Amino acid sequence: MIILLEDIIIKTICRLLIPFIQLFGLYVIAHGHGSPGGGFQGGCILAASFILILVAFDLAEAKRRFSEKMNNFFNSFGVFLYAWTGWMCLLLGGNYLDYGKLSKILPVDAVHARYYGVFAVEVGVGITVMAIMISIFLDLITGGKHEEESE
Amino acid sequence: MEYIIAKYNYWVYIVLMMIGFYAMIGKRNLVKKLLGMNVFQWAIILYYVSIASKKGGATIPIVMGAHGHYEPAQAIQYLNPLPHCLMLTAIVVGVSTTGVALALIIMIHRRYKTLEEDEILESLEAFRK
Amino acid sequence: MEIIYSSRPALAILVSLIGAFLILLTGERSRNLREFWTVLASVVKFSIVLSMAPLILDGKVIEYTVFSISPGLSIQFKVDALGIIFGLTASFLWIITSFYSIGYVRSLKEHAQTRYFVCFAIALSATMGVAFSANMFTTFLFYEIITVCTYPLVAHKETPEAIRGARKYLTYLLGTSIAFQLLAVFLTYYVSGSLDFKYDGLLSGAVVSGVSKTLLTVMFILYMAGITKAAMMPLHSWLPAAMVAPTPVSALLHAVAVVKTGVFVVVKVCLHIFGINLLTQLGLGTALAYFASFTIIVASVIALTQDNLKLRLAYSTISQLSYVILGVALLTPSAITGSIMHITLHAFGKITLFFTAGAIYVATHKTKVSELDGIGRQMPFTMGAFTLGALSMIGIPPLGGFISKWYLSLGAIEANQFPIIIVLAASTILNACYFIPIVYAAFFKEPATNPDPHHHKHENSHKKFHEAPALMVVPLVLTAIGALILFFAPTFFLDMTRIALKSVIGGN
Amino acid sequence: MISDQFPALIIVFPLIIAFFINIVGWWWKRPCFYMSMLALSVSFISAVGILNTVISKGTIHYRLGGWEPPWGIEYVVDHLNALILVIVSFVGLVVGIYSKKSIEKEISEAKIPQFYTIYTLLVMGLLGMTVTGDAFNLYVLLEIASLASYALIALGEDGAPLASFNYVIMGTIGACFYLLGVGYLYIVTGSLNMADLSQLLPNLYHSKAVLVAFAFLMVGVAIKMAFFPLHIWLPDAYTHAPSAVSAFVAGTMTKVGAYVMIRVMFTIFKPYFSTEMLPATTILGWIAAAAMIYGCILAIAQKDIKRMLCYIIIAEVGYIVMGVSVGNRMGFTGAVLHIVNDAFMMACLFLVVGAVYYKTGARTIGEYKALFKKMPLTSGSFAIGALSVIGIPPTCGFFSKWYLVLGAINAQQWLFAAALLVSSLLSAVVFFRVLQNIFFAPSESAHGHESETHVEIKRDEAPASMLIPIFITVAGILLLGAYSGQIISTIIQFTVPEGF
Repeated sequence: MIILLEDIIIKTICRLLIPFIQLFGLYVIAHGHGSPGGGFQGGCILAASFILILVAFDLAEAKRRFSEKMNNFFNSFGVFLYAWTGWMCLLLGGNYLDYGKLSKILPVDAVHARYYGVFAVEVGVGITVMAIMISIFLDLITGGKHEEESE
Repeated sequence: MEYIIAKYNYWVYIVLMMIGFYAMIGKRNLVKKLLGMNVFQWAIILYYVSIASKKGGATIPIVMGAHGHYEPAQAIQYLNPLPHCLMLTAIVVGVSTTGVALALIIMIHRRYKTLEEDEILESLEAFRK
Repeated sequence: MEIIYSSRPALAILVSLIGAFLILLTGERSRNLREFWTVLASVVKFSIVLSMAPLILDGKVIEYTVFSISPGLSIQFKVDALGIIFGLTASFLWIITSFYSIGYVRSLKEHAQTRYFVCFAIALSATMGVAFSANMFTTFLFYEIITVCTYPLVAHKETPEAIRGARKYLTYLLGTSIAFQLLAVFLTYYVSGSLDFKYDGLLSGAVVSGVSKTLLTVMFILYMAGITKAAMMPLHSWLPAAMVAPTPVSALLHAVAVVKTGVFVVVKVCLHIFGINLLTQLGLGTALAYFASFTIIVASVIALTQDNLKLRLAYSTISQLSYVILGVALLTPSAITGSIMHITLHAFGKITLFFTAGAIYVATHKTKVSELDGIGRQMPFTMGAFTLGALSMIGIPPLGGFISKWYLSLGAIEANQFPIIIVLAASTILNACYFIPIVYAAFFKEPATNPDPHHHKHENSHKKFHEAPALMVVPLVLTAIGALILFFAPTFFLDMTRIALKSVIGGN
Repeated sequence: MISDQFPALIIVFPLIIAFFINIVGWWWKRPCFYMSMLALSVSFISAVGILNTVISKGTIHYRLGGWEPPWGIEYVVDHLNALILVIVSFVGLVVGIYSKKSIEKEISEAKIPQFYTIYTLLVMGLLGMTVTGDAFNLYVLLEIASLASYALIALGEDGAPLASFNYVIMGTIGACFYLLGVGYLYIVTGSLNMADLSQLLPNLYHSKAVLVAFAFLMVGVAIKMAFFPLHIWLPDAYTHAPSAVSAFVAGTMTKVGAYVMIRVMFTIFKPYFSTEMLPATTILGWIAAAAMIYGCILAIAQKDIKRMLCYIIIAEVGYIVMGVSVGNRMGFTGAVLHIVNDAFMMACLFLVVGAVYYKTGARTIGEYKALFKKMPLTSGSFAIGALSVIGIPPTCGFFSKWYLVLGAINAQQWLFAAALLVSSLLSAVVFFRVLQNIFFAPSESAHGHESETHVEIKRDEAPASMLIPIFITVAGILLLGAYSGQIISTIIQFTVPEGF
């Protein structure tokens, strides 16, 4: 059972903190290929911000901000983004995930194309990790019942 | 003794692994089994990470300097990044496994109202009869 | 030896498979059409087999490879004299049995007739497959198919007793063939790298090329233990157990197709896998001969004690099958002639006997020997045929059985095996002991006025003349006459046997 | 050329579609099945294309992202995995078609999109395990496949979650052991690429770390492939899974496990390490012999048909391992052929059992009485599958046994040959018990047909979408038997490792 903490301090602090956590998450994702970090870590941080909302407020509020369907869409969409980046390389005549080939459609040379390719993949990973973490958390706290309720 | 201390990372991981293994085999409570499984997995992850380490203040491999002028790091200065990358994947796998296992535990609890394996088996037997 | 490549052997096998398919399609919707397919398939099959006979008589061999699975492992047919003798016998008797079966199942209103006819047709296909196979692999394949598709026939009645019998049948046949025969086949392949039947024996060069004699002996024992269809003691008890089957099944399958497949494979293994020379060298022939002799005598003695007519016939079959094995085991030309002839001659005699047993059951519902008093007056044709069949079994001229016994005795003399001659004589006497009393009782004893209330609904069985339906009586009379004809005109079969023999012994 | 991309396509396409199914399924449930089948068809076509290329041009190397092998992940497809790719994707497709009706009945409608998502992922994971040439990548794909199978098995009836949980525990131990083994190999060589490893390892064969690595790898794989005595998770898990799931996992998962074992023993390590330096193959051979007998004996003891088949799988895994362990050409050929054959045999039997369950709800041998009258086609298919498991000639099971026994005889391992034959006999006992019930219902009255009043049993066959997959597997059993010679001469003989 979720214990609802009706505490103004916690709510306010969370409200203040969450944008920064999310920004940090995005930063980690965006710089994952040049420094420590990346999609996994960034995704986890983003998910943590959402979980914080859930802990500080309640399930209904959390769902209002980020609906179950949306979450489900994102968890597939991230993988889709990843796979599709690889797929583009394949369509452009390279091997799967051969980002260098992306230079054919991007206005940059092969080295930078690789850079952006990795970035796209990291974004995909980040989205998926976030969505999956959230959905694991949601499933566990509700015992998997929330989907059935929402229908 | 020297031998043990020199390879202490191995000992740690083996001890952890055995603790996990014991919990998985010996405990009858499903959640305890799951915890054992986690300890087991993390022991291996620890082991992987430990083999990547180096003496002498080596650090994470970062392309030195800001954007614009690259100064490649020397091999001696950084840790082997590959095991870390591998473990990143292994952690994800571990999390997913834990997630699936927890979901299963919830299902089991919903159906049998208990998480003790013996009691579940009993009620299964009773159901068959 | 001239080799002709022709698909006729494959066609002969295919014909009854197609027949089985058509029977299945027709099903219970139109019984007449279904039975028509059975008869048609059997006639066509016989004509195909017959059409090959002249070629074989000219000393040619027909070969056909269906496909090869790997080198030395192929489904291949080779029709030679030995195969055609068996093939002709089985396919000819199938025609007769088809008519008989129709009469039998219709008068007893059997259930699951479609399954019955389908399995029958498949069994015959597989029998042809064994007869015409060119290597041990093909033989084994069809051997197993026979086992599997006759299993429903044995269990046909679906009573607990029938199921038990069928289970025993399957356990013995399938179990031994997987455990022993298959192992022997593997070893053969391991030793020689091939499984093709060769006239001088596939393994004839094995000893020279350094294969240990122990291994060869073990292989031979495995083969003999594995080919349980030949019903050699002590692995014979499936045959009496299988007598729960409907009589036509017992008749064709357990007088012709199944058991004859067994002895046929034994003959093939002895002559074409091991070869006469090797068997002589290893001294296995004599050992097998004594084993067979033991079976002959013991089975005959057991037959004496059986009151159930079909069981008595079954034990008689066990003993007669060992004649064939005995002949081959003696390894002399005359003995082999006798044994090959006996495959055909015994088939005619024994099928007649089984047919009569079925006819008696259909007409009077009697199954016991002790109930047959005076039945000869009631069913003169049936019992007449029975007499002919019994005399043929005993080996009294002018009936076919005499010829094979004659050659067997000659062979025993050639081989200087005096004890074997005594065995043959003793078994003849025993045969007489268990058949003649039936004939005597049937014709000369007064029918017991049966107060048993169980029989009151068969009151008509006390009528003066009450034969089984014509569809049953005609076939059994035909086979009896066949046994008679074979004595007077054995030329065709003798010629065939000589060709078969020449190919085996001709070399030396 | 798109054909050059087949090794990537075979995995990536189902991967993308799987998540697409998940998105679409949220709003619209009907097309999920068709999308899944589309993905699996593309995989199957790619697999056939790969096999074709491999046969004509030899081994394919595919570098993901264009990185050079020791650093990047490389997909290597030779004759062995090309064959297994075709089998896995084919069985996946066939069972997928079958699953439409059976799943609709067995799980709640809301879960159907998720089912197809996970099913597609499962097939993709198994294909990935087969296609990859990288030891760590194999671990990841192994876990993808395993996670998918945990989830699918848990969808089953009562008892499934617990069975699945135990499978999670056992499966994780197996995967972790595999991971540890890879870790040790990485320490001593610094490489994860299988081809690279096999180049680097021979100089290190006497290192204890390598021995430990080998042991961990073998134990890990043995758990995943349910090799006796590490099989305990299998009977529970496969028995309680939904019919379609058990048909697919029974047909392919243990087989892919066996494939991984072959890779570990003969690609990562050189054959002489596995066969001569260590007594590994001898030990494996003995355990395999025990597995064959044990599996069949326990199968005899079962009343539940699905459970009975599960024990048969354990015996079949024993066959494969034995073929590998005798260490000669014949035995290895038999093992690979048996991987192929067994995939079809097991799929066929489980599909039949599922169809019967769908129509009648029958699960135990006793309930199969007189099934033939009700479902003649299904029963006939069961008979053919059973005959193939026993090893009766025209079916494919005979031919793999043929090579296995010859392999054992060639290696002078008479006891292995004997164990094989005994296990065939025992499986004959197992199946004829069922067949007898299917074809003849022993009537209670002793008088048999005369006094019997037949209770007319109506013919009531399974729907066509279930029957056709069953027929396809039956046809597969017969055709694999007929063409086993061609399969061996064009494909399997090239899979035999050098030195055999």
